[in-house]
Amino acid sequence: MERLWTPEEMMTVAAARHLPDRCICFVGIGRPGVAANLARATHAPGIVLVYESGAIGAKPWRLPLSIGDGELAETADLVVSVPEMFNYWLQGGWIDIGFLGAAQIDRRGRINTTVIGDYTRPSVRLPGSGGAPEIARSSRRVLVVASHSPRVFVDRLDFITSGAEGVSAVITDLGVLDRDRASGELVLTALHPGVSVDEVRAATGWPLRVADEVRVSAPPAPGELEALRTLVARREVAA
Amino acid sequence: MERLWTPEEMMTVAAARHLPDRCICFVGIGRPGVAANLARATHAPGIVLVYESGAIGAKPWRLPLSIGDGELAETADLVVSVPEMFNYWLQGGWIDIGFLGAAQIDRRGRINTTVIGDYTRPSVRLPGSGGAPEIARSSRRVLVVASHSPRVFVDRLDFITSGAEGVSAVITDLGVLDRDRASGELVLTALHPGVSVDEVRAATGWPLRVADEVRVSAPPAPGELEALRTLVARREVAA
Amino acid sequence: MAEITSLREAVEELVHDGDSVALEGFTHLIPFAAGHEIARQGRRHLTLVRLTPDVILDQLIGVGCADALVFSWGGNPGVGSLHRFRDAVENAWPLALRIEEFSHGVMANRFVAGASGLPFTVMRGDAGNDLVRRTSSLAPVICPFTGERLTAVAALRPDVAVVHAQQADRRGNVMLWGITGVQKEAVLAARRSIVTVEEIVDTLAPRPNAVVLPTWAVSAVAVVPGGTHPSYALGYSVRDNHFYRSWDAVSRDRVRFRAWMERHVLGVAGWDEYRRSLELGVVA
Amino acid sequence: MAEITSLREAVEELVHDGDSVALEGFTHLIPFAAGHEIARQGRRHLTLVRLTPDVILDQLIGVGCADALVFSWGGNPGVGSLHRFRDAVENAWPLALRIEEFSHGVMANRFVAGASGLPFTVMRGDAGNDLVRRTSSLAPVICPFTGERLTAVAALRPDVAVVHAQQADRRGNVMLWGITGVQKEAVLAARRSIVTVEEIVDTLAPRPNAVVLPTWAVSAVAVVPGGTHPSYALGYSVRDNHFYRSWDAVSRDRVRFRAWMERHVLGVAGWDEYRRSLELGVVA
Repeated sequence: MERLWTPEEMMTVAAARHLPDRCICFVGIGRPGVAANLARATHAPGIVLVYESGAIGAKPWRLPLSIGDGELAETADLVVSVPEMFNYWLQGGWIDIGFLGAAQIDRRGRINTTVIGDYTRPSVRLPGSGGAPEIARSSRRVLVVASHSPRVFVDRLDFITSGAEGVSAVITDLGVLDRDRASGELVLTALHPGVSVDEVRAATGWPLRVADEVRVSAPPAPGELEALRTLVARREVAA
Repeated sequence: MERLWTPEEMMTVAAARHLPDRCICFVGIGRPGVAANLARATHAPGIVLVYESGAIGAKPWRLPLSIGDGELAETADLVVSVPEMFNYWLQGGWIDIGFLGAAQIDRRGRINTTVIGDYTRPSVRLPGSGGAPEIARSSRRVLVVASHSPRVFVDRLDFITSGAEGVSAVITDLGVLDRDRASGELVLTALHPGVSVDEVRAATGWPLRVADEVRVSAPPAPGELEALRTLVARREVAA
Repeated sequence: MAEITSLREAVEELVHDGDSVALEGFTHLIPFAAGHEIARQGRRHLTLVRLTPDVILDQLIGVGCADALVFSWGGNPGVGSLHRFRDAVENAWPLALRIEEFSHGVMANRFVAGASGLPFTVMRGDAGNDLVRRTSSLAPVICPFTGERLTAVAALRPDVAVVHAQQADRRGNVMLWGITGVQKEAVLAARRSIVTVEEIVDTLAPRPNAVVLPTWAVSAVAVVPGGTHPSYALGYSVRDNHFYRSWDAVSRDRVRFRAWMERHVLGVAGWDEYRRSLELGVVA
Repeated sequence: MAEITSLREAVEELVHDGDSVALEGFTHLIPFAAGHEIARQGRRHLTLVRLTPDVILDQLIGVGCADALVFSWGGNPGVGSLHRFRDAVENAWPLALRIEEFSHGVMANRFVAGASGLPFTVMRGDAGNDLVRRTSSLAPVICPFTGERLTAVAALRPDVAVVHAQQADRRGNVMLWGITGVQKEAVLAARRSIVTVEEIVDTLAPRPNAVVLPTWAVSAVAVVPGGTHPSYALGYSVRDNHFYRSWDAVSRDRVRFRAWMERHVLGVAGWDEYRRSLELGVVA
């Protein structure tokens, strides 16, 4: 059967579904912004999107290219300074879900967005931590959205940008990993339609544990796909 | 010769003269507000009045009864929160002159505005410190305006509300005491017209040191008196 | 999400005997109506928290709501003493009042630490000060970079914060403006919060110097127009300086104070009746 | 009192070789014109400070102005890498670049400590994080009240802060609004400051979400309309996302980057000529 959606779209839709309506969601830079705005456009019209630039309750019509686009401030319930954002709203404990991307992630759900290779002589210098360590530390739940490949899902991080408690769940283009409370390890709990456990194992840089019961994600509903494509098209047009 | 002004008026005028034009002046509660606004109405039109309620650069037309009157905010260059006022503007080191009142003051220029008598069983419970400890600590110079009497100028404070570096000068209804850098002691350096050294000594609760040369304050100029009385009258009318 | 409710229900539900209750508003926007409702409902053993106790805490202390007071400046601004506060401290009338007092900067930073989810924050301290000997909420801390000795101030996390704002929208988002004091910090530091507002509007039009509290950061919103009297709400009312001046005589005498409170606060049904009782001209 | 002057004179007078220079503006209001002027005047051995280096520091690093960078997120927002930053870190081209990096919250609080006249401030820390091992500006600190282990972050006090604002008045009071980032903290923490503005107005009309910097807290104000391009100034311009996208290709190649900088920045007389040079259509 021919699919009418891409794995990237499936990933974004699955990530969006993880965001309950009315939750307070701190939206990290990159992919999380697409999924969070898709949630707001579909099942979660009451979601509160919080951007590290200071916008709280932002309701952008188009996907912002940067997390500091003017539309975020103009549509927000309030705009605060960066120190206030990190001290009062994030560290103060108001965030339900911290939503992040990652360049590397390990089996304990720790994240690297700093360097590939040695820190002092990196083969690839990545952007660095941004707000991720604080988002990961202070949100009640932490979700990560990332493409599934052995380059990303590594046995050993080159650098721990954000460690400590780690993430609750990782949504990829192949399925969903949830962090097992007892072992603290990421475990495969859902496959996207048409993906096999072996495929996921092959794309994971450590011996991946698989849950006793693995769900299969519902494919993107027509409404979800349409909303996602509208969002993406608006970004392209506006740019 | 009959005087056309009261000792209280002389005190306020002398205090106002201590405020240079364009200085950044943190205005404590009570008497300092009258003198600071008199300075602004006379020789110091460019003085920047800072009130602990958050008003920076306030330009009230009438004397405010409280330091949080609406007119202070409405005429200010900026209004900030109380934490920002104390952290960024005061502790951050922007204040040239901190201007305070006092219930008791000792020879070292320390202040009590907390209790008369024992702390746990006070004979008089005073309002307490307010912002005075921070104003005294963080301003480049600290001025106090207070009525001269042995009840106020005491040998031993009942409570040290604001200690540490102490005040630079005290302007009273009898004259001016300046803090001697070497000894750290308040020394009589000026007498208001018609006041004798003995009068000041009698009104001071410790053996007062007198400077080698004691100036005599110029009496209030007609312009100063008129400006002061206009300010006070406006407060009465507005109340 | 804030519940939009009556002030009576908000106080019934959210303020309990024994709570620590911060009523904030720096001269401006003092939540008098909520204070009266707490008195009317007869709350006891409260720890009252407020930088400047003002007449509102004079009233609550005088009727015996409070066991303790955490504050930094307890006067009647521009007038003089708070006589009920003094009577409680000097003579334990009507009850002994434990006090814990600080400077304004310390109180503000105690709220900042609470709002920031921290157990403490740091300030420059004042070694030669007697205040530090009267509290366990200040302690020395050494800068690990410079070796300087600074002062650690313990976080304040009241059970309830009570503030007054000019407006809320229908979802319970709150906006206040003008002199905004430490209200944001008090609400964010507290476990629960009550906001009385002048009015509910369809949309909170952005305004200069406004503090917005999102509905999910507030427990309850109650509409009480003029609910700050004798304080004021910028854009809605002016400070009743005459009331503050006349409070001096009313509060100086225990019997007169009790009678005043009975007539205007304890014996009325609510805020509207308080305002009407004052119009009959009985303050001074 | 801020001096109202030309950008050239402000940079000549206030930015010296070897200075630490914070150029702030969180996506919004990035002071590109001032950055170009610093490059054009050939400043060397700077320690550049900025939460999000963005294209502006990519340019300054790429022409060799900087020995060191203090930052928290070094990417081209929404596009990808900053190639000049990467080339400096990965290959020491054109110069070796010492880096000191933090998270956004730490950087923000380092400015807060500086603005507050403190040597450090306190945050909740992250024990399992490699960042802490790469800096001497983070250290553990124990809460004297609870015994909790927290993180002390050292104050940042740059020699110069450079920001862009929408307006100044004739006395040099400055107002900016929209996303205000950490500009207030950066200016108050710095020893000197330069503010470029879109325009000078007679009166700064109060506005929602505005930050006002009084004239006595600013060293110099220079009028540079559009001086944030390709960033934006709310109410005056929109973000040039096309520029940010095309910067990827321009900056990827050393030769092309140098040529671009010569033509549009180093070889022009000032900001007006930069804008005109871009209109000739040479970005991508």
